[in-house]
Amino acid sequence: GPLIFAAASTARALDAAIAESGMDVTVSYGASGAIARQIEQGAPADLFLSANPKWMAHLVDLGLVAADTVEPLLSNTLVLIAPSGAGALMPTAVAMAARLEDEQFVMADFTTAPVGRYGHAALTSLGLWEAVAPSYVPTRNTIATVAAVARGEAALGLVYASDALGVEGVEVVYDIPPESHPAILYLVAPVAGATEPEQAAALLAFLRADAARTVFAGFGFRPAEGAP
Amino acid sequence: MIELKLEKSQGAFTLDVAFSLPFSGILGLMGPSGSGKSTLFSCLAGHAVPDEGRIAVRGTTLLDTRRRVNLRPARRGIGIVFQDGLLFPHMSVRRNLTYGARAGAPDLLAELTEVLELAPLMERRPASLSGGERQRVAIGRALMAEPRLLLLDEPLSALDPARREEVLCLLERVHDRTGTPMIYISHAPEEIRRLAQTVITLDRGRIADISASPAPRFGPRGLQPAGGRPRWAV
Amino acid sequence: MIELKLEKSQGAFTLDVAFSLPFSGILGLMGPSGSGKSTLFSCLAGHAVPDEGRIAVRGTTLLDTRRRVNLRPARRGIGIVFQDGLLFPHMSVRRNLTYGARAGAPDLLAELTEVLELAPLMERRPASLSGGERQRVAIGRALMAEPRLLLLDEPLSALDPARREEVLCLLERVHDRTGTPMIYISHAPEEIRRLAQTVITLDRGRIADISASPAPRFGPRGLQPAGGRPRWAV
Amino acid sequence: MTPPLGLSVMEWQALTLSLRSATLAVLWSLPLAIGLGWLLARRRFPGHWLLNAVVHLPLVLPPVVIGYLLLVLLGREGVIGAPLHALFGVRLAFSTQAVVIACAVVSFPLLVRAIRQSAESMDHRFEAAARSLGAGELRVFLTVTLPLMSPGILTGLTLGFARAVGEFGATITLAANIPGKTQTLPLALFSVTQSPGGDAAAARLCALSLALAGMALIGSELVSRRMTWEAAR
Amino acid sequence: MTPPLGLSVMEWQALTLSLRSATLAVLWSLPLAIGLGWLLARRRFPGHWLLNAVVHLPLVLPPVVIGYLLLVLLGREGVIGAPLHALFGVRLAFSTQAVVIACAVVSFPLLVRAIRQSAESMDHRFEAAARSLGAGELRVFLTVTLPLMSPGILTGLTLGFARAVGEFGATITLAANIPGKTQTLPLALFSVTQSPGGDAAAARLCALSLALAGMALIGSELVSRRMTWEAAR
Ligand SMILES: Nc1ncnc2c1ncn2[C@@H]1O[C@H](COP(=O)(O)OP(=O)(O)OP(=O)(O)O)[C@@H](O)[C@H]1O
Ligand SMILES: Nc1ncnc2c1ncn2[C@@H]1O[C@H](COP(=O)(O)OP(=O)(O)OP(=O)(O)O)[C@@H](O)[C@H]1O
Ligand code: MOO
Ligand SMILES: [Mg+2]
Ligand SMILES: [Mg+2]
Repeated sequence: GPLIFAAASTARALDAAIAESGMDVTVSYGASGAIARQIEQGAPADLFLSANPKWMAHLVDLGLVAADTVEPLLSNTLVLIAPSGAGALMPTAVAMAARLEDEQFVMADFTTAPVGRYGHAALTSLGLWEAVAPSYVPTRNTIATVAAVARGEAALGLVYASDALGVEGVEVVYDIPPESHPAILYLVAPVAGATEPEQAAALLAFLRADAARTVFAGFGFRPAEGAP
Repeated sequence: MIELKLEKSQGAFTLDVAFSLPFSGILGLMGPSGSGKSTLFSCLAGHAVPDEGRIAVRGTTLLDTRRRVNLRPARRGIGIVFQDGLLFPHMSVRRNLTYGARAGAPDLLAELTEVLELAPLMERRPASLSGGERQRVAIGRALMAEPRLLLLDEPLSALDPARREEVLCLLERVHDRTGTPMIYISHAPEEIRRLAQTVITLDRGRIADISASPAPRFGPRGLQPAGGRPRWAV
Repeated sequence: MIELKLEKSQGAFTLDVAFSLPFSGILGLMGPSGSGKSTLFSCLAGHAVPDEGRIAVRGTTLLDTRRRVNLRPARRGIGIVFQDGLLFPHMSVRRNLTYGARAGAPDLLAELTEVLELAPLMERRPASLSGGERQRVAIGRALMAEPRLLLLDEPLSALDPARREEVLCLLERVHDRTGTPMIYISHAPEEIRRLAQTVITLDRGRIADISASPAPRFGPRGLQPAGGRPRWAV
Repeated sequence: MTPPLGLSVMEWQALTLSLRSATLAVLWSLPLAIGLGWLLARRRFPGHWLLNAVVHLPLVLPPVVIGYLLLVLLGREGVIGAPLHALFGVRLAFSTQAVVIACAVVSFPLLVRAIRQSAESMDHRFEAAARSLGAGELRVFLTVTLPLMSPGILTGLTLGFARAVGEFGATITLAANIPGKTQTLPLALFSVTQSPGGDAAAARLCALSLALAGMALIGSELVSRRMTWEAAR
Repeated sequence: MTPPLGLSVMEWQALTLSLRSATLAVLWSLPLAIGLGWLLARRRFPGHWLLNAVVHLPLVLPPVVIGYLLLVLLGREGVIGAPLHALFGVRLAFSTQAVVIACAVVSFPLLVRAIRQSAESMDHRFEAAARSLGAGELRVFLTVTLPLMSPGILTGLTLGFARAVGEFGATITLAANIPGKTQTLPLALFSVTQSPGGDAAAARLCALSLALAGMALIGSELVSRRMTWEAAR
């Protein structure tokens, strides 16, 4: 079957969708940057699913992905999470600062991770960044963010909605309005030199279809705006 | 008094000795190769534990397997000059010598340095010493600790006759001055005759003879004991 | 002919010897502790390289520092019985003995086993041997390799008199049978007198005497050479 | 065919791949490690410090960086990868062999160091004794040097194997995380922890890693106890 | 104040933090490593194999997993972290101390193994000799055992330091990637590689890591050459 290189944050949903399809597919998960570099070095991928448009653009620049085949597959939203039982949060600078007094705010490093960049943009446009900045601890990725909140190391964390869904020990205390940051798009495209392009195309068609969308929605993803 | 009763098996070899002798003077220990002399020393010094036995020196019980007494080697006050020297390789000769020195015995160091001709070797490392030089340092090191009882395992075998003579004199002198009892292993009957007041001869792990002078030269197959436990056994 | 001319410095010690003697029989080597006997052996065997010198045995140049000849130890065919045995700790006594054996010499093993009384030790590891047992195996190991020239560094010092006598006989027998020349270090003048046709006496790195029997007992400070190079120097 | 021990197919594949790769990794690098360990311990030569530094390189750099450097070297356009591909059609990166290579490289310094340490602590007069018995250099090495170094070699193998079993960063970079092909136990562990609620599966994979390395540890203890001559020396 | 050597502030901070953490990590764990190395080498006791396995644990598990387990242990609600926080108000996770802890844990098996190896290869009759000279157990240990083990201790320190300099996964998990506080060289390296085109900065950070470890390696070679008694034995 075809080999997909996919952003790690989609693992749970993508595995479920593939199971739904009944197709014989192998998926290699990793950080978008890591798998993009592997494709650059000749990894035998048939499809590339990136959480970060920058890395898709990188492969397009290298000629490994045809620009006109790139399409948005999924989108995501951001949420603020807190340890379970912490109670709802007023999205004001004062309330945030109060909750973070002597506490930590965790979010993936906004200088490196896409989720951090989106989160930084959102908090800035909402006028909340100043309130959280003194307590900010940059983590490696959303997994580490969730773990820190679940373990009570941090009073607040910012992750994708899909990361927080159904996780023990954390609760969503605020849904960040999608308008406050650039759209979060998961781009997908066939890779040049694929060994099984037909099957890859068939899988892609399935992933676009409603059956798969239902599965994705169950894991907190939304269909990408502008997707067919 | 030194009372000793031991049983120890190593592979096919069994050491089984018992004696009770006055604690003074120099005791010679002879016997063919492999007869158990070094093993007896290990048990005395506490480096090996016998399967069964009792060792008491001057009323102090060092070991009693039945009463589960086993004094630590450092507490036994038993010095030992090893068959192969065993100088500390990371220390100079001087530090080897003073390692076990009691406080306030600078005279002893000076005396030993002179008699054993160690002055030119003082700052050297053991690795650069010749076989005989190493053995001289080992003797000096053991004497510096002024032990209650000194065990010497063929201490002179690597020495030339002239130094051998000198060290024999030194041992006699140390003994006269300090009264330190010694047990002395040697294959040279003339050394034993010269030093020891009493001589124990071992053969295949058993006492073959205890007398005032070396047993008649043991034959190629070792001594055949006269059968029956001699009267001096404990 | 064995021709030898060496200079080697180690710290404050300098070995400076030269002689030229017939290559046959047993050569005794005596001298006080630290006089350079073991160092001379190391140079002969090729384990140490002299600062300057030439060694030729039966017309074969083993070493010539000026012509940059330095035959590898394995090529010299010189066996050596070390002062401290140096048995291979990971091999049984049997494998130690046969390590250097030439093909087709089973008789030799049997003979040596008997004379050195090694039969009960054959399957043991060196660590469990007594001092004397170890030395007997070391002698056997060197003889098994049937060397062109055999160096013995105080081989008997750890043996009891009975075995010492036997090994002396064995060495004589081996020498008679194979004609293997030997150089023999010992502190015991009686051994040297018994075995050696020629005796070299070293003192502080220099040859003090070459003669047919051991030099008069060297004094505490070693021999004072008579001044001037003796006529037998090369 | 269902895997034994109640494991899932993915877990079983990861287990066998880890076992195979770690074993091959240490065995393949062993001869070179013995050579280098011996050389670094016993010879002084002009480039000594540099060689020593190069050997330690994989220890100092984060595994992901090592993986990336290996990818640059062995990839399709790499200095070594390009000719290999052109001449033999071999593609190392993202293959099962890439896993072995990644494991071998990261565990290499541990092998060399342990072997070097034993070569340093052994008494080389034993080798002199063997030479005086007429043994040539090769025989001396095989029958004396090597056996006397064997406790160090065993330690090196054990350490290297354990490190190889735990190897993650270089593997995922050089070989990618392809189930059934390059997904070793740590990579499978990574995959299950990438989604919330994978804790039970993660714990099981952890336990498998530990069991694998634990068996190697116990095995090496048993072997080392049979080297009794060492303790009794 | 601009950093020396033409480094950026971030690089300089990462360099000093790496140096400090790796040094503290190996020095803090040294006493325990010496004790365990000695114990594993010289004593046989019922839990021997288990202790040995536990010591090797950080080698077998991927660093990220170790970081996670440490977070569970040392975090505010962890078995160790909770009382620490309650009693002293100490918070270890995401602090500079967390970096030291992460480095210490991952390099620990390397320290112990090297020390154990030297304790195994030393002739313990030297200790018997010291005892017969009247030295108590402590004095024997300090003046005989320890010096004779010192080549192994040095090897362990070198290996452990190098490993600590390269430590990434456990650090970023337990201590996070906070510039100037917990961002060591490998974490800074990771940061710059997260966007396309950071190659020059990455190369400079690699070089800094190598320079740091290289200095430690050369230093240890110099020290070990002064332990001449070992080679001459
Ligand atoms: N590395 C070294 N540095 C300084 N001196 C050394 C070194 N190695 C050996 N020596 C000295 O060289 C001299 C000769 O040593 P050698 O072992 O040859 O003596 P020997 O005649 O065999 O003595 P013995 O009968 O005691 O074995 C000794 O005085 C020794 O101290
Ligand atoms: N681990 C062991 N296994 C089997 N036999 C052993 C072991 N250790 C020692 N022996 C045997 O115990 C006997 C006594 O050894 P010991 O060292 O006491 O002899 P010794 O009288 O000192 O001899 P030497 O004069 O040769 O030094 C020897 O026959 C030796 O082979
Ligand atoms: O899925 Mo990502 O690239 O780890 O944010
Ligand atoms: Mg003995
Ligand atoms: Mg000598």
